[in-house]
Amino acid sequence: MALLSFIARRLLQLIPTLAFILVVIFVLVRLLPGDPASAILGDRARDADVVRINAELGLDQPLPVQFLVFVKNIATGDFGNSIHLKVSVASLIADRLPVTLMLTIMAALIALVLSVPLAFVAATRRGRLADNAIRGSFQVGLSMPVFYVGLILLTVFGAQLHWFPVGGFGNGFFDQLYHLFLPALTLALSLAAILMRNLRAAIIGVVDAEYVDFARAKGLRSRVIMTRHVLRNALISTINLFGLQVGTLLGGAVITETVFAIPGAGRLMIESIYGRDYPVVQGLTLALAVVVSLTFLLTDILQAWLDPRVAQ
Amino acid sequence: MSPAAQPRRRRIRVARLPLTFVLGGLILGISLILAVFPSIFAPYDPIAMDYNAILAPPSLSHFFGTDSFGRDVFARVIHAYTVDMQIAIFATTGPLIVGVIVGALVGYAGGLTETLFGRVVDAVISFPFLVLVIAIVAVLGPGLTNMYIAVGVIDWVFYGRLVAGEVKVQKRLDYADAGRAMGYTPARIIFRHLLPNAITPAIVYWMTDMALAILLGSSLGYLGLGAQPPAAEWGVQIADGKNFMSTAWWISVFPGVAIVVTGLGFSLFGDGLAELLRTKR
Amino acid sequence: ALSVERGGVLHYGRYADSLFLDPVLNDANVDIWILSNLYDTLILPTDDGKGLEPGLATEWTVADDGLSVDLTLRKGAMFSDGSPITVDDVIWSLKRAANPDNGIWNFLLGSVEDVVAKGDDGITIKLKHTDPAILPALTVFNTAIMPKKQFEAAEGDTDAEKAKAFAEHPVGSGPFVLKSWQRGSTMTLVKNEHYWDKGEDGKPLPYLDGIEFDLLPDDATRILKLQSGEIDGAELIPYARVEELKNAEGIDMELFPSTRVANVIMNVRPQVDGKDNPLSNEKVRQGMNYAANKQAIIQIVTHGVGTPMSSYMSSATPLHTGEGAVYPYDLEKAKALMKEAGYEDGFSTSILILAGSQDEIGSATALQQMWAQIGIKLELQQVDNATRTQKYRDGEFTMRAGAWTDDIADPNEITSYYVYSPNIDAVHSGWKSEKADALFEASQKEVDQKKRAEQYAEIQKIYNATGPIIPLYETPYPVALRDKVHGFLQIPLGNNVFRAAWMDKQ
Amino acid sequence: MTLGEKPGDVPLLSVEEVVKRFPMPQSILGRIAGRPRLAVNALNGVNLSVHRGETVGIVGESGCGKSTLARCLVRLLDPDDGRVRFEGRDIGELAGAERRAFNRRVQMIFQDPYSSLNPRMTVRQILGEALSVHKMRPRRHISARIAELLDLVRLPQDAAGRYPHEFSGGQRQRIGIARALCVEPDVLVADELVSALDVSVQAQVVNLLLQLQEELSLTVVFVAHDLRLVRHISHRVAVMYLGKVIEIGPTEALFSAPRHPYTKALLDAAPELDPGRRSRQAAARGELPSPLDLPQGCLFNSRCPFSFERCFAERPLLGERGRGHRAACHLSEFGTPTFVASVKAPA
Amino acid sequence: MSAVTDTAFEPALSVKDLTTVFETPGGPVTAVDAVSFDVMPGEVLGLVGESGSGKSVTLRSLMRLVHAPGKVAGTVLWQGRDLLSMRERELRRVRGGKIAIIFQEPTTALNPVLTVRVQIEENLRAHTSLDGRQRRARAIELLDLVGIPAAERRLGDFPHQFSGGMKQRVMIAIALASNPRLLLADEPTTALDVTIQDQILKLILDLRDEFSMSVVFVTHDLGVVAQTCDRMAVMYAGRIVESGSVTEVFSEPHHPYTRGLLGSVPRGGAERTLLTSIEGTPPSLAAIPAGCAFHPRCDFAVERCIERRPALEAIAPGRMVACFRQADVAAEAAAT
Ligand SMILES: Nc1ncnc2c1ncn2[C@@H]1O[C@H](COP(=O)(O)OP(=O)(O)OP(=O)(O)O)[C@@H](O)[C@H]1O
Ligand SMILES: Nc1ncnc2c1ncn2[C@@H]1O[C@H](COP(=O)(O)OP(=O)(O)OP(=O)(O)O)[C@@H](O)[C@H]1O
Ligand SMILES: [Mg+2]
Ligand SMILES: [Mg+2]
Repeated sequence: MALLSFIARRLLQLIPTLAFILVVIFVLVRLLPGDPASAILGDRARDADVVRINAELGLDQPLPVQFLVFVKNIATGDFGNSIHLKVSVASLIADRLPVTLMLTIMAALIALVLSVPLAFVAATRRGRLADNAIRGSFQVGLSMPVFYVGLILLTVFGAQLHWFPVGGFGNGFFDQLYHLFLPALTLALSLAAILMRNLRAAIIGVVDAEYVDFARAKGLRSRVIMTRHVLRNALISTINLFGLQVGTLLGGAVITETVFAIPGAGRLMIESIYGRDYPVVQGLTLALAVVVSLTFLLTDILQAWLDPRVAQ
Repeated sequence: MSPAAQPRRRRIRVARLPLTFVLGGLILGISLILAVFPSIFAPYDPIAMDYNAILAPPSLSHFFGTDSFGRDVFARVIHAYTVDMQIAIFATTGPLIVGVIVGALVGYAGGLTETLFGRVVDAVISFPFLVLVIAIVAVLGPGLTNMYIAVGVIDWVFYGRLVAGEVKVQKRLDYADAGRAMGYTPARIIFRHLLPNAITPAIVYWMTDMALAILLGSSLGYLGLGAQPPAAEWGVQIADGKNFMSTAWWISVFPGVAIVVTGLGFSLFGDGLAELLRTKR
Repeated sequence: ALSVERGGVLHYGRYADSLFLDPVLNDANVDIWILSNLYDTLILPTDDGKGLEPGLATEWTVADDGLSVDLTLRKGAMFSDGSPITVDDVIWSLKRAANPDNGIWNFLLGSVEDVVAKGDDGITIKLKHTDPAILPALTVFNTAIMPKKQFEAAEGDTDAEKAKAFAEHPVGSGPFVLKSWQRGSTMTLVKNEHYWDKGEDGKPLPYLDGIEFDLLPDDATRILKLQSGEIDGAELIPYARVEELKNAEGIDMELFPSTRVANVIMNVRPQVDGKDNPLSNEKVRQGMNYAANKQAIIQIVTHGVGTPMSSYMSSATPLHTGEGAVYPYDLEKAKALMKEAGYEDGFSTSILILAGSQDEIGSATALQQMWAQIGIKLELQQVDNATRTQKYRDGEFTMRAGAWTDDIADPNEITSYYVYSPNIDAVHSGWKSEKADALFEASQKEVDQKKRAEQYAEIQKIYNATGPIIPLYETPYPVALRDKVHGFLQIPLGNNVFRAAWMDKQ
Repeated sequence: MTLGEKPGDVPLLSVEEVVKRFPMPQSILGRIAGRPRLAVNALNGVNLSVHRGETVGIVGESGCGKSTLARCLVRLLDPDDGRVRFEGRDIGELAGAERRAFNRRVQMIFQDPYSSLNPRMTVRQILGEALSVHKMRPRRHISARIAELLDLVRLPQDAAGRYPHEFSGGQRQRIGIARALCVEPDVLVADELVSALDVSVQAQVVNLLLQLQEELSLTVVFVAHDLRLVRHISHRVAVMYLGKVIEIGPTEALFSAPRHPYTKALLDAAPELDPGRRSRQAAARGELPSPLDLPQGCLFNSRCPFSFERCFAERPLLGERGRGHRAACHLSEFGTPTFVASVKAPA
Repeated sequence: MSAVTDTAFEPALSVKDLTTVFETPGGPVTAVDAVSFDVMPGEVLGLVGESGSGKSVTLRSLMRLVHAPGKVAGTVLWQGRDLLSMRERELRRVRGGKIAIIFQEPTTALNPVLTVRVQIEENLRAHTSLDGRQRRARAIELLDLVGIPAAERRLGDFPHQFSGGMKQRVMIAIALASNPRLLLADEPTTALDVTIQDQILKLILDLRDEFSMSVVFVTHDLGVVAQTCDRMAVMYAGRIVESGSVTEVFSEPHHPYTRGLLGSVPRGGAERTLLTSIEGTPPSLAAIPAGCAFHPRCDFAVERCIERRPALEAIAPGRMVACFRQADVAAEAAAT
């Protein structure tokens, strides 16, 4: 019950957030120098062509009018058509967003799989060789530019060892998972490092907690103590951080998708910004914001579930 | 009355400093020296091209080899310290200051202000970070200054959030009430009493943030939105070397090492600082 | 010699996806360079890009007065859906292409007054005036023949809407047919069973069962994928990697001749941003040209792949004249010219380059060094394409990097943009030569090839001496193929021709 | 030396029907649904007066509103209803210089020696700040005054340059006292001043407080839950339960003959120092009811072994039960109730 | 001890020379220094002393619950076996099964994210062979036993849904789950109100009687000791300085520290007079004064006290003191 009203409250909070984003992105895209017509026509554009195309797109209207039209369309679920690709933004999002979601979900999972056990090892061997080795290598992962890591992974595991395809996006779910592994790993490294750091600190904080001593005093096995008592409590703050990092992760997909030639929303976003494809930028931003917000909500629920005090 | 039995800790002795702090400080100190006086350490002009020594492998005359323009990679890595340390500092200091001030005020005021701030934070972090930075840089035009602005527009909320939360905690402690009971003004209580106790997480995050800024700088460099050529910047250098990974690895590997080492420096220093600044009660 | 083998799907790595597969309404190289695989034109360009070959028309004659062209259509030619290509389709297609409201390519057919049927297997194109480029224009993608009925049956009310729907499932008469297209990822073409041409073995072309275009935007990834054998060809290999791939086992590094030129365009208006503009001084421009060591730039930027330009147009463009670099490197001369112009101490200026473009960054960086010798401080400004376009359209730039590729086997296209000021102010530079303008106008109607060549020689002389550009280099199209691939061609106009491509069977 | 509540004698500090509620955070949904907003009823009509020079002790269980009352006294909290008067003036109406003067004259000392001092300021900074903000001394005399203050609270002189974490708990409480004293106040409100300290150190601080009160003729409001301690230092004692004073009176009278069953239960529950006097019967049953939802009638009725019908219907008033001794209990309204007999004699 | 085994005289727990040292950056800290004591079956032993005197560390050391930089030495005999050298697996059986511990702060000692039921049942799972239904029944029984109303309904609640006193009861219920023979109670009532403290103390005593457990009761409140314990040991700076039956120690303290402690507590009758406090502050364990650790605060201190550390010696059966001047102290105490 408490959880339900908590979720309802968070959903209500989403509305002003999305409204704010809507306004910001609308203004932002219109502040971009240049217009769709010059972006499309480039060098060869003649003035008449530019004027004609901008009028076709309704960009000769005053800004407030454009905004109203935009809001009205959004309200009716119409995101408009892509200026460059000449297809509806909704279908583009439906095409591209799932790919990015798949990539980021996979990256998130990889990051968790990497960081949770290793944070555990590091925290329990605090100050010893294993700890330093783990922290050191994660630090390297955190410090390397994504495109560089991506290329190295592609060269080694793709071109040389042939374990994974060199970029691209396969056909069929499992083939796609297979294609996405390296990019997801690339994307996961920095998140894994951040999570590892946080979780390690959290575990160190929790291991000394009195309730852990109390659990020990009950004569429980250390595996039970570590999972039920230590990990669960340590994960609470880490999950919060994880939620906060989703936006960064989606952002990171921009470069990963370029390097690995994945037809995702990140690359589409960049191409659309460069192409001044206003409807796509607007629609996609909104979609991404919804995704991020829902992830926040999800991590909040997870946190509330892990920590019954939160929902109160 | 006998004086406190605890040993006094007036002067900070180096031996007492956390090892991470010393190591991190050492790395950052050297980085800063390189950043301020690159020419002393760099044997060549970082932008001078030698058409006769294009893509030369590392040797005694070019420690780290040369790039596709015949520029000395060592000199460029050294000179990049200037740019990258500048990125680290300039991209994050503004957000730090703004975020800390706003966060402190919001945390102290609470109530509606806090709710509003919460919505702004939600909205800002709901944008995919890099995408928003790219969009803003595209609006303002590429270059470091605009990158700082773009980062700043977003980044301050992270500091604000941290500080607001911490101030809220501190505000409930008795010493804050002691100040209010004394009749001190809110400004004095916020900035003189609460903030010094609330700022540590922000400072520690700042260290991480500086490392992340360098990384972001390199990502933007890859997209051509960061440091402008011919300036040497590690990310740009790595991007330059991308086409030569198999034929001239040295172009990208050495700046890569520099990024990792500097990142390590920030991270260690941050950990050490956290330990050092931990409030003793 | 090798005998061709049939079958197989060729995987080809592209740097960017196509946008819109309509021959008339498209606007980017990513479309036009592959359109000829889907849509056939009446006349085909020869492999060197300069001559003409029969396409859907088997014969053509230009009337003696030069005011009309008769073409005979190929018998039995069919669209990919098996329907016959009729005179109606041809007339409708050409008129659509010539309609000034359609797209940005209609100027190539600016001289067309009308297209009418001539019997049931021929057409006559009536011209407003003589047009020496009318035949080459019929090789260009926008004059491709489309099935009128199918187009009009497509969903939508306006031509633009119909085009949108049609382009999703295009029907043409090129050697291949679009089978599926996952935007941003892959585009799959299959063999057109109804293609008219025959191969070496006497059976219908194409040899391949199909082509798969894989979108690989990152250069390094594209090459890695080729090296790992996952694709059979990769376009736009960075010049830096050409040498490496030439030596790589199993890979054919092809450098197809092209009409591509790279240059720097200067704003020559007397004032820019309210300040006096040194670039308006011819001598300054010449000095800067002499101070630019093109050979070095070719080394640095193209890694020796490029060649110096001997005119503003590519040496592969018909009617090109000139030999050796336009301005051979001569620092002394440059200094003297600068002194003469009153800029002995140089000045500060800037150049717009495309963000992330290694070539432009390379050229600009090198120029920055070179011009420092004559006291010019050059600031590099990276911007994205739309911003750059906006800036130079508004005249808010001093210099910018530029590049050009012909779409038609005639010098008129590049000249109309670069030289002929009434069009777009000579690539927005503000440069103007009345004499060159007059020569161009005359050449557009001059049917005497020799006279026309003279006119062009004169235009090039004027432009090269006083024009607003620093010609940098010409480069071929670097395409890397697995060595089992044969018969693939990229013609100087950029078209990727897969018609006669074939692959060894393992 | 009990100071009675003589009529006509204007108290230095007086609390009149003070009510304080802390609203619970409410969800947007709840607000839309128009659900009533829950609130912690921390103070429910408290009356109390403090006379010049006396020490009034306030006792009660955790959560009964002692600290909230203390905070209302120094205007760290503003009451929702009722008034706090200082020298007859409603302190809620003070502003500007008057308010600053009030802040100076009524000082508070806090419970937690660990959180009540700013960990990033030295003792000199802590004291110096108060001195200079209130312009107690010209700048050049501040050091000398700090030295005096350290002497006053029996701290070594070199303490000035040190940070709070370098002191023991007892020393920290002295710093807190010095901070309160440096502005030369009339009233000290001490909230659980020694609760966090060890017994041996507790005694030192209590002694110091007693001495200072004599020397500086301070008025003290001493809030604590330790009955022995409150009894030791107060002239008068007020017992609070669920945000109300349920009994108040001169220390002797209240401890020897409590007129409220709750006071009695408190006294019984406090462990005796005499190992010989053990009982195996718990003194009070149950726990404090939730302050979110106050009981009808007498607030103590749910735990009172003597409660009868009236206790559930009518909330007893704080009525006179002897000289300056008042209690809010229906039972003790007429004569001495039976439970008083079982009160332990003082040890 | 003679070979005759009389269980009544056999201590349930026998601690010998328990020493716990923490290696800190500032040097070794001896938190517990050669502490020895016995706990008889069914007896409540009080362990008193000021904050930081090593009471908690002593208890934790018994159960091997001391954290990383801490090293424990000595012997802790439980039914003839040394807990300190026992294998981890065997120790697990003793912990929570035979010996249970409860802490001062129920808020920090109960895991905030697990329901009370889980926290009780995990003990049962570890030490009994009850099945799921039986465990649940036992959990309800335990909550009933410690006086939590509507036990069945509250089983699924989380710790934060209980008040402080209730949490303490829950902790006691957990400790009692497997019928331990010895209960180690580390200030279980310090955080509670007097009325609740009263209830809890009585609960522990009742349970002691019912299950004839032994109890080690750590506290710094002498009143609590007087009300609940049979014997007591006074700790100062990590050592036991005096022990004996509660009545004897209260009526006739032999150590100046014990005496000071008793004097610091206000007793009725002498209101608003100065208390007889012990001056100074307890020493930091990293810098324990040489000789008798108490000498800087001691009114009786003489030369000897500064030079040597007095040993804990028996002065009467069951009565031990570590003071050179214990006789003078006792005499003066009797005089006042
Ligand atoms: N700022 C606040 N917000 C909400 N509730 C509060 C606040 N301050 C106090 N309360 C509540 O008011 C009631 C009275 O609290 P108060 O601190 O005055 O009690 P107390 O008698 O001082 O208790 P303790 O002995 O534990 O200090 C408690 O239920 C408490 O939870
Ligand atoms: N992990 C540790 N590292 C260093 N010293 C420690 C550690 N744990 C405890 N100590 C020291 O051991 C001493 C004894 O602590 P302990 O908790 O046993 O005191 P206590 O008698 O229980 O006090 P309290 O009444 O405050 O609970 C303390 O002075 C403390 O500083
Ligand atoms: Mg309180
Ligand atoms: Mg303890």
